[in-house]
Amino acid sequence: MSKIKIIYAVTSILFLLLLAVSPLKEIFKDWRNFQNSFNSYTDSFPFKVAKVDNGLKQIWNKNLGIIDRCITCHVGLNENKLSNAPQPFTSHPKIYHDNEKYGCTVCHDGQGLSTKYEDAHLPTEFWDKPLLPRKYIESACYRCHDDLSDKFTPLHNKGKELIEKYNCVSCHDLPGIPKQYTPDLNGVGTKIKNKQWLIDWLKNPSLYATNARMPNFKLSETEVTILSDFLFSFKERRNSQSLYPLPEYYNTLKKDEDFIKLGKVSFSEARCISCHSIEGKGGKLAIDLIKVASKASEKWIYSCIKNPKAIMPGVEMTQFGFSDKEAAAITAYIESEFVDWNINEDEIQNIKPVTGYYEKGIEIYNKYNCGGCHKLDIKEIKENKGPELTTISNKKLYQIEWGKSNLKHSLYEYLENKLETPRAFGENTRMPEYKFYKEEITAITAYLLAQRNNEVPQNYLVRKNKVQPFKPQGVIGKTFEKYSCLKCHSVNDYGGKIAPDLAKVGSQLNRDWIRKYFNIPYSLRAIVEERMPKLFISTEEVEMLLDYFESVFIDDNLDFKLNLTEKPEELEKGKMLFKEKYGCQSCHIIDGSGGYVGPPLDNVGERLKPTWIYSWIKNPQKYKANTIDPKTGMNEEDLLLITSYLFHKRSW
Amino acid sequence: MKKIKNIISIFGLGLIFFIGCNSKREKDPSTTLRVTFKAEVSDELNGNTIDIWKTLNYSERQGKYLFDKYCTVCHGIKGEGDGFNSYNLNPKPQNLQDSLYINKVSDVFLNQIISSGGSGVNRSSQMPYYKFLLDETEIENIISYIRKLNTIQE
Amino acid sequence: MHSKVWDSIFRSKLPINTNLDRSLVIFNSLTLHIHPVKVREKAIKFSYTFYLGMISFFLFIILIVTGVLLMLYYQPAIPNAYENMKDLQYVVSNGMFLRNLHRWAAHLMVISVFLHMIRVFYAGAYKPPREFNWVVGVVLLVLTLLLSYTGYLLPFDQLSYWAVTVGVNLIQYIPVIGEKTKFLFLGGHEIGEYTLVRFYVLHCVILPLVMVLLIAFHFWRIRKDGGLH
Amino acid sequence: MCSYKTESNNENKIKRRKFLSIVGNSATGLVTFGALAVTIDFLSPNVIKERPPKFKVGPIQNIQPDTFIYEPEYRVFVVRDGNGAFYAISAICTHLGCNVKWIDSNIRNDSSVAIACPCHGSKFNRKGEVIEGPAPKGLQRFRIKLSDDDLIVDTSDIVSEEEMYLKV
Repeated sequence: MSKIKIIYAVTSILFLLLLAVSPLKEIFKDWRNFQNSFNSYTDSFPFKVAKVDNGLKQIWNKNLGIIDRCITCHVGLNENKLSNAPQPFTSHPKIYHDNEKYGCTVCHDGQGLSTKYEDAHLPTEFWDKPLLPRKYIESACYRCHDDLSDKFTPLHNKGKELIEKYNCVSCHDLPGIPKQYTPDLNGVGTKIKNKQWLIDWLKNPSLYATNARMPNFKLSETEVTILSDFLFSFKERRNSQSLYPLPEYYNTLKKDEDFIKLGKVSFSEARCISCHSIEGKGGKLAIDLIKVASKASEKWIYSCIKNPKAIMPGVEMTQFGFSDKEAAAITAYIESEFVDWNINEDEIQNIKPVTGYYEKGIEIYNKYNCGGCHKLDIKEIKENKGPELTTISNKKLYQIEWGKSNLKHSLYEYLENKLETPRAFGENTRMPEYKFYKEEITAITAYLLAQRNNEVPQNYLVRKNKVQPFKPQGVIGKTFEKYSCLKCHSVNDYGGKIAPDLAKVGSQLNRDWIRKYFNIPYSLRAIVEERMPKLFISTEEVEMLLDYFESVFIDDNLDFKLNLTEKPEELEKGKMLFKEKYGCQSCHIIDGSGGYVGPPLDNVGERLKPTWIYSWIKNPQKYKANTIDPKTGMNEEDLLLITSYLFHKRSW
Repeated sequence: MKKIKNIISIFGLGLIFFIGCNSKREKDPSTTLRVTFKAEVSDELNGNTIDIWKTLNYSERQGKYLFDKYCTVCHGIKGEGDGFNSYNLNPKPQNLQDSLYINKVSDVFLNQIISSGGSGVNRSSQMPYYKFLLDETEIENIISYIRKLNTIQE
Repeated sequence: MHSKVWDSIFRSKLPINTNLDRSLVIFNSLTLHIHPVKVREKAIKFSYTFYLGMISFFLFIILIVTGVLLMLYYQPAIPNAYENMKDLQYVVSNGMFLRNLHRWAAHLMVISVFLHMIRVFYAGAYKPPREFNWVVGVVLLVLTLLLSYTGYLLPFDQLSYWAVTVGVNLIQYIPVIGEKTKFLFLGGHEIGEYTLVRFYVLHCVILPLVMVLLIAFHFWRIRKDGGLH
Repeated sequence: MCSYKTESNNENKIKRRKFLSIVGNSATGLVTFGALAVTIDFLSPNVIKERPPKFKVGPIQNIQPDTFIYEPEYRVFVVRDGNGAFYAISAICTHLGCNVKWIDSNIRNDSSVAIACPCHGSKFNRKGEVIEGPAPKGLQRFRIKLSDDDLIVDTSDIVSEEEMYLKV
């Protein structure tokens, strides 16, 4: 019997101990520690900080479905004085949203329900969304907003640009990203001069040109040989459109120095390097021309200069109004300058094609989805896209193919590594290697993390008006397309970002000045590399465009009368205001001295209409949202004086 | 004694069973895939080498954005007063990395010179004023970044 | 001690001196009358049954008590169910303790019921006249497993979701009625709000009720079939 | 448990047995009480999904003198009287909890009827004092505070008439 008593006593005490564990654990929880140390920490301050009353705290937003207990430990969140306190007591930097209203996990992710450090911040086994690193916080803005300026999300916007640039949409579905121009490969056999170039290019495009957009597909030796044989066999152009024949005198003149000089002059007059670079110097819109003569045939280069849109459908290159002779001269100039001297042509022409290269070529072409970028008009080409990225940020970790990798923590780590070493996740991954810089990877990841389904209620969404595409009809439309105006210029934000917006150009610029400018374009700002090319445009076309500008690209708000003065002493006053009071000269050149930031104003009265000068000075940001010209807030009198002063700066 | 042995053996068996059921999936410590970046080059996009996410806090980052946009044309990317436009200016723009200068001036003064321009504090009027373009918080952010300028560069 | 109230609750008079008094105590008590008045010491030896049935029953009681308490913090709705689990884990005092108690008791009950069955099998206690109680016991084992299984969905996390997906797809393979049964279980074609409510009702109402009734019957049969003699 | 053995005569053994049962019983008792305490602790929630008792009304310019605004979610009138002082009164009738209505837009006069209950006809003046009807006492008054230009009403802090004003 005594034994039973012993068992009874021992088990009941064991039970007692067991029961005591849980309340003890309750008492020694982390958050209690934090709150107590916060209270003792704030005692040491010279200023008064409200103490926290012990207990769990949470932000609850029913509409957003948010329960965030972060404020249980982050107690000093809204106490402005604590901006330099250590975590978790630091105050939140000033932002546009009230954290008591929106909670924390809306932007920061993490497990808001948790009151334990590890579970709340770090990736755990059952929580897919650990705390977003600070650098990716921008992507959270896009849960409610759909379009934010560089001021708010610079990294995300940079990522978007990169994704556009590298044409990711040819393999991955992504909304709102336009497809970039990539050459189609019909008739590539007539374009490429020698096979060795093709082989080198396929092996690693960035070896040929450092800014090549084509990634490295890491093809094997045999694959490269097969593919180059396959591509080289396409001698037929699409729609049996053949290249322009070179003029007869070309062959005799092509070594002639004067002829080459003419080509060089035309080449620099047309400002080819606004878009093309030469050994990395120049524009970034088009390919580097440094070894182009060893790559493309003379006939092809000549045709390309004469009418690029005919032989490369969809290309954004301007169709210059060169005469045949000028085009041929430029060809000769290119042939004499831009040659790869290292290439040995004799070696390669003797290699025999691999047997069965056509079928195998199609197979490789389809495997790597070459057709996503490069069109090839044979029916065997199939679309073979990669996974769509429209809602990549919603992906659960178990939905991701991790391959043999041992990273299983979070989506952003996956994306970073995928972008860096795309083939690391499994044997069958096809994604090519881009060799992004670290910052580029961060930017692209930030953009991808913003790609998600709408999870917030409708009334939380902030939607911007979409940019209306500008597509004029008829002759104007054709002219705009011929000269690819919208590659650089934009109209109401639709189009390129390099050159000024044209939407109000009729109210802004004088007709005569524009006419002159078409003839001899120059850069208004001396430091800008990408300047307007000379289009060799005909007078009729110029007049037609000018008529169009004056009737359509007009702002009625700029149509008002100004009481400009012509008295010399008042103009002198305006000059003083301009130079002394408002310091305009630190950015603008006038009378031969001044800064390079803004355009020179020496002949500004010739260039700009007075109402535009007046309105621009009044509020520059109204006419160009991201200009750094500071709004001066000057009074009406000063405004008129300065406008008068500037308006009289003209040679006629 | 036999009973106790029985109990222990049953208990032990049960324990083994449970341990078998509950063995946690093995977790590798984060020996990630990350290979070192081949091109450990300077930040081509921003033109500087600092990791802004580690060295700057929120308001300093905001300040950096504004500084890069509005101030660098004259004051230079690193704030050394060597922006491309500085060569056209006389007197030259202030070197903001000059610790003697920057430690001497107060936040209030910096705020004044940014918001009211050079003429507002009896200095060269070549420094334009930004009180109509930037709001108070933005100017504060710029100041906090300027304060950080000489510490983040080697 | 001898008040009217005492006597109305405990029918047997105190002090208990004679064997008759002792037997009356046993007879008049709901819980004790399961046992016979007199048993041989050998029949209740630990090594004879290992008290496995009793342990299972005791675990079942723990499960009911903790289960009822957990129900107070649980809503069978889709975003809420998981959040409630997290609440138990992070903000409810002793929530994790009770939840773990419930979970471990459930695991242990499955084991003890299973061991109990093995014990009965090796002792040959399923032989006539106890064959029907064996059948009841097997049904109880199945019910125990079902309770475990239905409880698995309630946290509504990834583990439970896929466990139930797999389990319900097993049902599909029953000929003729498989499809229909699956539909009834899920209350739809895939796991959703209705599935959760259905599993909740099964776990908290239907199965425990059946279990209690069968356990009572099981105990009564032990006496009738001549256990503990 | 149910078997009976003849008792041993060894007194030490009895003592030890007694001690053991005292230990066992007291531990069991503690367990029972402890379990009860744990259960009660478990049953009282630490966080509640309720709206917080305080709410922001907005900057003081939003309310002109001699006007009021009604906060439907909290059922509170925030009033600014002719002197420019703010106060907050509940819109819950003290009779049976209906929503009272502000019937007179002209609220300058302290003694006139300003608020009425549509359910049983109770009437209150603009300070919330009962003038007529079944309501047993005046409407509840809440403390109103000013922090960073924002008016904040704390519905958990019920104050007397003297304390209810916030003078700006």
